[in-house]
Amino acid sequence: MRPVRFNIHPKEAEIADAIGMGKAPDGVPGDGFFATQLSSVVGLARKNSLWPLPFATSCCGIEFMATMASHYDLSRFGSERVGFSPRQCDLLMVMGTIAKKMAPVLRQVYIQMAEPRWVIAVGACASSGGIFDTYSVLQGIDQVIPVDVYVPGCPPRPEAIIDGFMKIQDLVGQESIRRRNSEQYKALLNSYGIQ
Amino acid sequence: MQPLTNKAQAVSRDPMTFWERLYLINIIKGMLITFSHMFKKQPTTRYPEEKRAFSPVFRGLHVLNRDEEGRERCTACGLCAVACPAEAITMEAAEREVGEEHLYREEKYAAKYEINMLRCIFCGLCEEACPKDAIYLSETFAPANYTRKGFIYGKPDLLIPNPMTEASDLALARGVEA
Amino acid sequence: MSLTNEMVQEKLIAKFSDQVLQFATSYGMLSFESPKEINLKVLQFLYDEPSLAFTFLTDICAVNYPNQKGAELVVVYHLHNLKENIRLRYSVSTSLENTDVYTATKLFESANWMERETYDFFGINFVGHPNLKRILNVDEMDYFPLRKEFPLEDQTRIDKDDEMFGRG
Amino acid sequence: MSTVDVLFYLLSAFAIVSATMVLISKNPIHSVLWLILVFFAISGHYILLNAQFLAIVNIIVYAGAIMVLFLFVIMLMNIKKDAEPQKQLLVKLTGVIAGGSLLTLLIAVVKQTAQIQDKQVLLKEGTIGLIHPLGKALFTDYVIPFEISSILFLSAMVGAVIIGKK
Amino acid sequence: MTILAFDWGLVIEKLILIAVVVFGSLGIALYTTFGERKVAAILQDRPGPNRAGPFGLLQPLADGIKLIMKEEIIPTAANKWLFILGPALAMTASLMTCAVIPWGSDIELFGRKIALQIADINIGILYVFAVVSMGVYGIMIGGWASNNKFSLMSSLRAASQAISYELAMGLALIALLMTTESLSLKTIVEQQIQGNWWNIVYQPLGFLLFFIAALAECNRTPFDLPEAENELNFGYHQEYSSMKLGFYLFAEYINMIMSSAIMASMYFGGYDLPFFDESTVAPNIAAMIGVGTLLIKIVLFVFLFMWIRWTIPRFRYDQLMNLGWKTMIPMALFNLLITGALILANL
Amino acid sequence: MSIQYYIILCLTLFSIGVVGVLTRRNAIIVFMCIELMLNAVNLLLVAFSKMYHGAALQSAANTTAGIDAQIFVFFIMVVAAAEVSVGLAIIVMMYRNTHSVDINFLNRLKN
Amino acid sequence: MEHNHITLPEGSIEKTTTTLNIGPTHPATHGVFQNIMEVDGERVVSSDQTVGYIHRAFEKLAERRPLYQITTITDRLNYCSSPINNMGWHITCEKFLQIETPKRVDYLRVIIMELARISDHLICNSIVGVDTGAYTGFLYVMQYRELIYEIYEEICGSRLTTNMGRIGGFERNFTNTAFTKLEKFLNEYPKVLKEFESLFTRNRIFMERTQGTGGISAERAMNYGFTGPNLRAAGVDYDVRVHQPYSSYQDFNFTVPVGTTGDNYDRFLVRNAEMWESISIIRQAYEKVQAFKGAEAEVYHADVPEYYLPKKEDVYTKMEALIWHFKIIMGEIDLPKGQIYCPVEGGNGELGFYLISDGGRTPFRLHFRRPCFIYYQAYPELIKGGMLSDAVVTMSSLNLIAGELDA
Repeated sequence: MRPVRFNIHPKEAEIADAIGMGKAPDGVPGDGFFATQLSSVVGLARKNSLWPLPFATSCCGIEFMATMASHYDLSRFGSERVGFSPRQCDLLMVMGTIAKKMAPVLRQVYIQMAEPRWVIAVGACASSGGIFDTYSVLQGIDQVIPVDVYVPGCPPRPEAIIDGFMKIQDLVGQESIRRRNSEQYKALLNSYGIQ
Repeated sequence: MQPLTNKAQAVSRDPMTFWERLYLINIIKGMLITFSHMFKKQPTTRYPEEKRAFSPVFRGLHVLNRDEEGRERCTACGLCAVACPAEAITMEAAEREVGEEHLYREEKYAAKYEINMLRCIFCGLCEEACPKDAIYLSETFAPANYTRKGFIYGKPDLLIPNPMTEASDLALARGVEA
Repeated sequence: MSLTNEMVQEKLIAKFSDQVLQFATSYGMLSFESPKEINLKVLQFLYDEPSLAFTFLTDICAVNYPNQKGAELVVVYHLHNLKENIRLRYSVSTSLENTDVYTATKLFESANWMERETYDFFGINFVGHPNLKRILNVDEMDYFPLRKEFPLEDQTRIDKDDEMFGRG
Repeated sequence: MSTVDVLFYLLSAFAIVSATMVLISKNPIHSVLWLILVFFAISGHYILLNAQFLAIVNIIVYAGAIMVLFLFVIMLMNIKKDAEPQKQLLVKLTGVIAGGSLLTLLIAVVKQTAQIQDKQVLLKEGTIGLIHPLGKALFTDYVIPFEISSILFLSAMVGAVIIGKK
Repeated sequence: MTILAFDWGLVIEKLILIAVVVFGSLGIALYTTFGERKVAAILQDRPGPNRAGPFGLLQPLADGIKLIMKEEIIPTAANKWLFILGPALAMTASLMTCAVIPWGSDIELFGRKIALQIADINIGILYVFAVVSMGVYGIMIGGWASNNKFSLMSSLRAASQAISYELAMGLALIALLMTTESLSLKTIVEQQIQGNWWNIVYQPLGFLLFFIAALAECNRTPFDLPEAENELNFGYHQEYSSMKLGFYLFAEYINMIMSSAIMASMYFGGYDLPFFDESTVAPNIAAMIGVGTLLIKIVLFVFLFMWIRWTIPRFRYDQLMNLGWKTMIPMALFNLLITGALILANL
Repeated sequence: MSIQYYIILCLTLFSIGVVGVLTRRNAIIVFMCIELMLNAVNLLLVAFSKMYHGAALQSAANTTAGIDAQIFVFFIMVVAAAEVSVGLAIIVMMYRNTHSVDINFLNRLKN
Repeated sequence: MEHNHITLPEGSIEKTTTTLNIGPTHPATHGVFQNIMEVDGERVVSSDQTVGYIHRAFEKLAERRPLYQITTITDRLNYCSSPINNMGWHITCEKFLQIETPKRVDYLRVIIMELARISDHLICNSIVGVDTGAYTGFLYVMQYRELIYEIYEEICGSRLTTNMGRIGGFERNFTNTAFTKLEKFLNEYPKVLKEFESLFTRNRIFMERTQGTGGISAERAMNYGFTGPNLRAAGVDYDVRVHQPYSSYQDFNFTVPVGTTGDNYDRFLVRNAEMWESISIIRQAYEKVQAFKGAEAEVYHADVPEYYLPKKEDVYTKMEALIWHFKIIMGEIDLPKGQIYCPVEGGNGELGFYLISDGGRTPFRLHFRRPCFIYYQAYPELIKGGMLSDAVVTMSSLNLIAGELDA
């Protein structure tokens, strides 16, 4: 019998840790009042209209089906328009093992996506390679594209996927509309060799 | 192809009847089925607000057990790390010093005990492997995070509340209120 | 009349005399070996002979025995007679230097990818294969990963302390 | 100058410019689109002339069906820009000069024809362009040509299908 | 100078009407996207979008703002002008249909009698056909300009589908026109109000054919081949991002609304509320009731469209063509013959 | 509006069509130019119809004089549609056989 | 006379077909295959597949893991029906180690395996529905897959990659909740399956989309190494459960549904019929499980201290148990020498485990016979001459599971 049912101190996610969301460097003027208001309205709109691109390769994709289906219904968050066209989607959900053979494809899809774009790595394989510490598996997709949120689990329960999705929503809601033009963001992309 | 066994049974593959050829009958039938679903109870769990009860054996985040006096049970034997197919567990053993008896149950203890939740596949083999009643999985699923470093769970994150000093937290963890 | 392992063995010996060897039955399945040069003849015989009719190729794979000098690589065929419901394991061995083995694709369409996979993993060169190139791994790969001498782990992984349990 | 005059000149300019663009566009798709605009301009003229039925039919038949077919065929063949090697400049020049001469000649003839000097075109008024009189004429006086044209259509369809099937 | 010799009151009145109808259609289309998602959800035992605003009502606004703020991508290999022209054309063509739809009976404001119809052309139906036949250019050009094989394939599918089903649609309609003897939508609606029955009673087969053809013209399931996401990955608009994509999506919904409005006007009495005597209330209120009735009919039709979409599978290309040419057109001709015979017999 | 304007407009459009036929090599464009010429003729026919009708209205109020021209236009459209369906089919055939829509290429048929 | 004619795009002079690249992220490929198709209009002339986009080196990985850890790898083979893979692996080990399992364990395994088969077929058939354009049926049946997952969760604590069962039995006995949930599933599922069938099977659009497309003859299918529902749809009643019964399948009464033409419609019907058979098998197995009384009703593993972990209480208190525990976990038990090939009927067909041991502690070589991998090579032949849309439906009706295919 287990001693307790819950782990009551799972690690809290610090939004300041998110890539590119850290404090602006000194000397950069903050946005004006109007821009801030606009940012928050746009953020609110964006976070409620995240259209996912399911890059589902294996087990996690099956669990994503469960997330989309009636029992969990991701559409409640305004994101049931699942698209396979990178141009139209906002959120790249990488679910499942990404082998080294697949990595260039993934990168290509990411490059084709229109800004602003977010990436969520669902499951152990996509986030870190999981049990597949083998010659053919990419040890985490953050080696080829920047990742905004990692969801652990193999595969994560639908609740966990939704939890990750809500983390993305928090991130999207707080993002300044100017972030995608910032030097910081460009530097981030450059570090992945993406122009 | 003659049948290989006596259990074969052909599926029915009747040609379409006249009414079926008309498309409409079966389309309307299908539409009535979907229409009837409008009045069906939705099975949806509206997740952040509603939560579904997990099974008592659900394999979620790990916890490290203490005994009744609040001493850590882990003795750093390393069986869990060996059993882990994902090689997600890292630990460093240390000898218990004099005066630490109230902290650690055995003479050896894990000075560092880290689980990389991003590697972990929640297979439950560590729980099975533990000979000291020290590591368990819990019904909490592992939460998402923004960085990789947020997934290295050390001892403070894993240990259950001390029954001597944090009794209320322990009750919470036991699920009395939840 | 049901076919038994002994009958299969007799027929094979009658046909190929001492070229088929190492007959053994483990867990109810007959297994035998032959020199790799006659693998196609054996497969053809097993396929064509009406009383044997091993017409279903269950599996092809290879095994690497680094210690068997001169026969490091073994190609294993699993055949199945669906009517009599009897299975058979047949293997040929080849050395690391000369990995040529005749292909079974003329006989079984299913052998195509299985042989490609075997080539991909072990580098066995199936002579006469229509499209022998890597199937699962990237084309640029320059070694045969399932041979015993190559490491399993991804060499770029950084978040693991291998030293701990002697797995380094 | 009345509104109608303004509209006439605008539509005429529009038609001529579009027609010229059909000619000089390198990309066949652009040519098709410009030609559609020509048809719209001509339909506009029909409306000015109060030939409503013909205006709409012009759009439905020409712009809506025939040009879709052209577009379809061009897309099917995937003919791209610059795929067409130009004729020699001399040939082109000759073509333009020939066309220009023809135009000049005809205009000169028109200018000198006495019968049509000061003849006026009735704009906006007159009911013959409406659907009722047209229908009546079509199904009484012209019913035989109408039926013949339907046979023509049928044979064209059969012909197209046969050619396509080859 | 006679250029300015207009009836300025009429111009202003029409401009206001156009604005109201266009923005009304856009607003309705906006919420039709939401409706589609909700209907799909409810048919599929799930709640659907409900977290943006109360009951998720702000969902379409969120989508709109997001689409506007999204990066515009014009693929380098694409033809820039045509790439932009495609969605614009699709949107324009679908909006232009609303000009001839009678939204209600006349109202009186400031002493003017105002018809709730932008233009009562006496060849209204032909106008609708002309505009509808233009609509396919948006898809064709967009698909071609994307310079993507899937898009191109989708354009070709869209073109052939549109042309084929336009024929069946026209033939189905001619049978109706033989009974109404008018091409003006307003007259047709008035006739149904004056007469005892709606046209659906006289033309059930014609309506069925028209409805099926309308499904095909709007590219809705089971005829959504141009954007069959399982094969063509959204087809013609797969290279589009941002508001250009929004235009395409919008155009589809506006097409749906407009074809519903036309079906309601042609076969279901338009703004006629049955068993209700309009003369008992003030004309303006009666007109408003009429507008409401038409809107309800439109909503019901749109629901039907969605209901069908979320129930049945889609056709294959050759089956679609077979259905159009070998089933629908002969049936429409048959319907035409029957109608003609009946009219002759009555004479 | 004087008929001469219409005649000049139609002649211009017609001549543009002629020039197109003479200078372009792509069979489809040539074909399109022919359509343009047909349309110019159509427009002229309608203009003449209205000219005639206007003149006839002076004498009789209810005349349908000039309607023949519009009927002609209608028939021209019918013929054009038929012509396009066959013509495009031929072009597609030609493309399939020769992989070209170049009219000069058709010279090879001579040999 | 100039002889240069209009130049056409590169490659179009030589051929009249277009090359279409479907995948690897195209929706039709459900993720991870690439099909390069030559299409003439909409008709597929030829195609060429690329696989391996999620190759994970299972076989190499298995050479470094003790037997009990390999269960977690088998989970990820055919993830739609991972319990079958788990049980198949355990059955292989048990045969290899010559362990006799009690009947109750066999029956419990049958229940779980048939549930897994249902969830596998259910995904496949509903995806066929989605690919023909009807999305709703998919969501209806997915709700009931959720019930299956709840049963798994009750038994092993996980939903998809179950890691269920151990060599010799299960890691714990089935709880009453699990049985209650099973009953609930058995009561509700037939209704919804019937509803699903009436949405599709006799709908003319669906029939026309699937009949006569992607067909294959029995001979070709066997030559291509088809197994499972796809082979049965072609008319060969080969079923490992009947031919080589494992886990006491001989105790059950069921039929093997077969089709005639091997086309998509047959595959759909065969899978549906198999789901009905599975329900009946589960009912029988459940009755048999209920029939055990007394101590027998508590048996959930074979009594093999060398391979099955001792009870936790014993580990804490008894030295002998602790030693066995350490030996098993550390993987210090040497395996016997030998080779074994053991097939089970997976969701897609014959799932075989070819285990070679040289007497070490880990398998010397473990090869999986993955049915998907073998029959996917027939895909070009199946779709040749069909339309593009047929190719998509054929792909989904073959039930290609990338995890199994690429290993």
